[in-house]
Amino acid sequence: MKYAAPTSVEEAQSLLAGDADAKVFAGATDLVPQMRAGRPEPSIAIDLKKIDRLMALGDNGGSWTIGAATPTSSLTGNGAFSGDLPGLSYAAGLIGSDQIQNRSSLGGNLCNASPAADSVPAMVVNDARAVIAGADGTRTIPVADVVTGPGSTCLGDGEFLVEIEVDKPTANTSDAYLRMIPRTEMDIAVVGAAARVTLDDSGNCTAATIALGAVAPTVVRVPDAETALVGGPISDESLAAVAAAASAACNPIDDKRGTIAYRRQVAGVLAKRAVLQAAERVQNGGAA
Amino acid sequence: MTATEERPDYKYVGTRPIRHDGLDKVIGKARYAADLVLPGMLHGHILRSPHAHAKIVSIDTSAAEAMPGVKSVVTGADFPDLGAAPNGDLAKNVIARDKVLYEGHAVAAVAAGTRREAMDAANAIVVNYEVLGHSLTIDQTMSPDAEILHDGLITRGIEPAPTEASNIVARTCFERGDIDQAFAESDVIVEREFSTTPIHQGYIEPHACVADTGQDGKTVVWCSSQGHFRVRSATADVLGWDTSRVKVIPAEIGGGFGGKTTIYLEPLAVEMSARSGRPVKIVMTRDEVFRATGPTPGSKLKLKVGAKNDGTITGVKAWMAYENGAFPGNAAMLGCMTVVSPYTMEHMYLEGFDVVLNKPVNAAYRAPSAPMAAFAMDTLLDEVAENIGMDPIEIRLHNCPSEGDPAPYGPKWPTIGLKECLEAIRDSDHYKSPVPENAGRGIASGFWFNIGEASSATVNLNENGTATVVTGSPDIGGSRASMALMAAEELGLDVYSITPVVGDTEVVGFTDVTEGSRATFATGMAVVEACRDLKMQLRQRASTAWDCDVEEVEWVDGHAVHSPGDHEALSLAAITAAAKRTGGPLGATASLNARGAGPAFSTHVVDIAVDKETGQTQVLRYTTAQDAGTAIHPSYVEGQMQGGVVQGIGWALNEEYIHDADGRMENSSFLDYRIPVASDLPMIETIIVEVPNPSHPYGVRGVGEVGIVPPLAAIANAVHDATGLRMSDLPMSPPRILAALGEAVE
Amino acid sequence: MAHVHFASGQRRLTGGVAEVQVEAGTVRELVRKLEEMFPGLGAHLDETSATAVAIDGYIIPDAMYEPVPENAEVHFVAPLGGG
Amino acid sequence: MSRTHVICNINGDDVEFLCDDGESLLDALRDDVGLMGVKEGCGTGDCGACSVLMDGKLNCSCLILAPEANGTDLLTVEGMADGDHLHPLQQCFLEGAALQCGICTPGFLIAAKALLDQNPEPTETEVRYALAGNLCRCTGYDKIVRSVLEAAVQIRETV
Repeated sequence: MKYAAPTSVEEAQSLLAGDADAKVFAGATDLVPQMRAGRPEPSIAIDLKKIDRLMALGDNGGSWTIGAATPTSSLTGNGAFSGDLPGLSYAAGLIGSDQIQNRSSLGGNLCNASPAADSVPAMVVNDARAVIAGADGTRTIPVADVVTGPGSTCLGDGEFLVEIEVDKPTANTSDAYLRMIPRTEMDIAVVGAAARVTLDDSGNCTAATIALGAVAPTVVRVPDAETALVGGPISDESLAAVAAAASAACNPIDDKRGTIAYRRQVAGVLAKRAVLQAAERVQNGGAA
Repeated sequence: MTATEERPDYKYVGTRPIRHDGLDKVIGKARYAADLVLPGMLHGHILRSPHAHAKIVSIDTSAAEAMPGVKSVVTGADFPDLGAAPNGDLAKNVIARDKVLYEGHAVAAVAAGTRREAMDAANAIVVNYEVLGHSLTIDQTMSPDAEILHDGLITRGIEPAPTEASNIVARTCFERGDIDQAFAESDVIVEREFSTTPIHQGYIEPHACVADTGQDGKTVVWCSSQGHFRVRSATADVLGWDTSRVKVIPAEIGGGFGGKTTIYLEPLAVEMSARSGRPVKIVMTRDEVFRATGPTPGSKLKLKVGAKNDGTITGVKAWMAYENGAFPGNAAMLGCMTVVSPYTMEHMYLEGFDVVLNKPVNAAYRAPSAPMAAFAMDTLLDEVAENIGMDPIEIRLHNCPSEGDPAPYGPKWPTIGLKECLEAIRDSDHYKSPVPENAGRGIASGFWFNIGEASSATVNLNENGTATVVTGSPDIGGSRASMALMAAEELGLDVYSITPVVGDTEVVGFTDVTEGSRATFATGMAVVEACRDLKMQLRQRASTAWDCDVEEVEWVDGHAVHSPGDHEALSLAAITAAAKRTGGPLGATASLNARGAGPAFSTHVVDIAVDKETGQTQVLRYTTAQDAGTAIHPSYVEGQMQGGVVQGIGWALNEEYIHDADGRMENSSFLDYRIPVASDLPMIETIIVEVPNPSHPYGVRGVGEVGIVPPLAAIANAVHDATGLRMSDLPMSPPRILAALGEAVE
Repeated sequence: MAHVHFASGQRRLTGGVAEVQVEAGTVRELVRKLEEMFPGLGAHLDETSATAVAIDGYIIPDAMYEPVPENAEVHFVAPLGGG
Repeated sequence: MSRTHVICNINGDDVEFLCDDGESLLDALRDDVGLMGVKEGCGTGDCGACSVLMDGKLNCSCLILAPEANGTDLLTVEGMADGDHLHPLQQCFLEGAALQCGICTPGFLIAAKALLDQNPEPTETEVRYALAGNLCRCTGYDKIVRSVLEAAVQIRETV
């Protein structure tokens, strides 16, 4: 295996285009242990962290641009970003230990295509977009469309993720993400739930987006929960409807981390709590 | 906080000096087995069985031998068959012969120039298996249809002896009085069935060793072990060698907890070193540690407890089956011997079954077999107390044994401190504080025997008046500091003037494994005996210098004092400086069988919050009271107590082995085998109870093990208090608790 | 006289007897006398270090040559290890 | 097989080493540079025993490719003391009995330094979460957390 550290998107593209067994990486948190355990090595490991654009965190006024390899510790440590998108910032901060936080990135979390990725539901409720570079230039698609199944993405040969774009929330809008793990740290999410809500001045919900992680092969949007919220206040009734809809939207598996019944039940609980937390953030005028 | 009985006014014992080996450990200089590099050293890698149970039809190593860098390949055929001789099963566990008995069982090993070369070559070995049926649970392996692991295994303890082999190793029975009468006389009877999964010791340092075999046919082994003398004899046995051909040097050990009282790698490294003429290092990966070493066994327990309305336990009936892993052991017997020990009763019927099944063979883990038994017993006692409306401490005090009462396993109790532990918890700030809202509180007690066995120590006085204390006990929790403290107390020498050392198998006398909470007790006894011999020598030297009778010389606070008062006192340094003139160097050795290990008891209280919507638990507050006899170095006594508690918390809440249908472990990493992390826990409050052990010169009992016994039941009882649920299957993970709450029904 | 107690598992070899008094200076002598009283029991207890002896409450492994004090209470128990 | 030449600064010294491109930084530090204070407990980023600071940032060296270290500043436990003068964390770990077997200690010291460099006055909860990526099986964490809190006080008092 050869290590390469290109300094531009174009250079990375040409390395990737010339070799079908080449692989890009950012944090390498999966790549290095896999190689050590004797799994086949890529021909070239292309380190994206020397490309400035992929390590950036840009405030564009109405939106944020996050480099695909930007460490999540840079997001959680940025007050303005965390103030605009508290749920996404919190989700990004849940990826592994402090050690991992200096390597993990939204791009890596997304392109690993784990059903349990913490940041992906939070990106999805914020309608984040993925900017993908390929031989024919770049294309931009919704983050929700990137992952096609466990371990697989829609990225074609020679393509790689360059950055994530997220619009700042409109007025009276905020987000939240919660996950269930058996310990307090260091676990993979058994269930994750993200919510973004908009409330009018009288506290009625005018828009809502809810997404679940680790309960299906890919992130699940819950339109029935969103419908149940819009048009009324956040109440015990609407939250119960959110929980029921979230549980119903799950298509989980039994595995070493949780059972089907458990995931279904807790998805409802976390969806409800995430809505409540996002609503509280709106009422508190932003980040809570 | 310490609940202290009256004791002598010690100068060093009971103080908290910085441990002598500490500096090297905080600057990265401490040398563990994996840190050793020798010139020309090869790296070993082990090929392991992917099957839970299979016959080995053939092994073809020719492709591996031809690969780059490969210097040696060995299989089971390269090691002698010891049959039924001691260590015969151990030899077959180190490397499989005709059969593999669990996923991860070693099948072949390769030594090559680099780790990668060794790994690639091991993967090129072709093994032809005939897969057999396997058993992963106690029910499966005890069933008449189960595939037999060992053809000649006839169950012991059954009359008449069975004529056919089974997977049941032995039936053990402890009986007292008439259990039917006990239940007939009871006002309350509670009974439940409990289960626990295997639990790994989870030491952070994977097993590692380096072997360097010379042309003279002798070998030197550096290893990570709790007992290098056992490594020496076991390695020699597995190789079919004479013990004197093996020298074992103990490296620093990165955690053991009982899991490093046996061997896995050493004979393979020695044999490959002999064949290649080069040193060979083998270091396990974490994945190998989980698949092939440890654990403490899983269990299935059925208990029935009878009691009167005043809280008196009338009797206990127990059916206790313990996994042994792939080879026979005696886990269930230990379960029977510990299950009711914190309580007196007239009637009991305790029946134990040891079974083999297709999992790694058991290794000891802190108070082996006792935690599961206490989980069952103390859960039921909590239920009794609830039914009759009695305080959980009061019911335990009401049934508390004291000196002279018969222990359930036979003998009468010597001096013990359970009552003092119960009272310490009852009187603690924690127990007196109200239970936090939305939380529950649980109480439990635990027992462990503690053991004595053989130890040796050599104490040499240096010419500058310092001392070197050499023992044969690997230091797994601060025992070197304890040895130095006891030597300081005896000699009247500053503790930092003493260098405690763990000697290899050729520089110090035979010493049994650091296990059974024995190091500070037994090896400490040898240190004290050697120091007392030295004190006699020091007095004689002074009498030589003073030309007086030795009876006129006393040893006081590090000085020879002439009791008639004709001479000025001589310091130890003054005597050692003149040692050549008065008779030569000063040194003493003691080798002994330590008698009179004092039983250990402990009582715990814990507050737990439960999120009833997710099943998530949170440990809010934890206090442990434990009888240490005498705490030689209180910081490391607390450390043993706290470490045991947190291992127990992990066992209770989240740790478990998960296997797929083919018997392959699914969670062989620290990601999914969930030991507690710092953010899971509160501070662990400790109350050291000191009821001195009359058989030890300083009253030491040994503190390493009993701390892991009470947490399982204490937490289960707290979960009950918080939710009304009786959790009888471990771990009490969020899915289990939520399912029990009835929220997660399919 | 030592007071020797038999666990339930050992009583199959003593015809159900739970306790006997034996005059013996060492465990070896004790085991020899027990063998005379209950043929087969001595061999059972002597299985190389398969049995430990508890004398007055303290468990002793490999105890064959151990002295037995006057009026000692003796139990034959399983040898112990630990973590 | 050609090896890659890496130039970096480790513990204040300019260091050069040769590595395989697929090698982990942990293996390079131990096998190629000889810094055995960096420990391996899992090799998968779950235990923190191999923690190092890379350009001041806390990392598991088992998750970094050795060639990535080129041009970086690395700190391992061997570089924490100032000559014979121990770092307050090291001294507090000794006095607070924050270590038993010692295998996790180098990783804890590095992780705790990373925390205190960023947050000189952490709460107990902040210490516990900051150290959640470091496993200790001996101590139950109690004395480690206390020692980090004590070191924080001492560092604040000397600044």
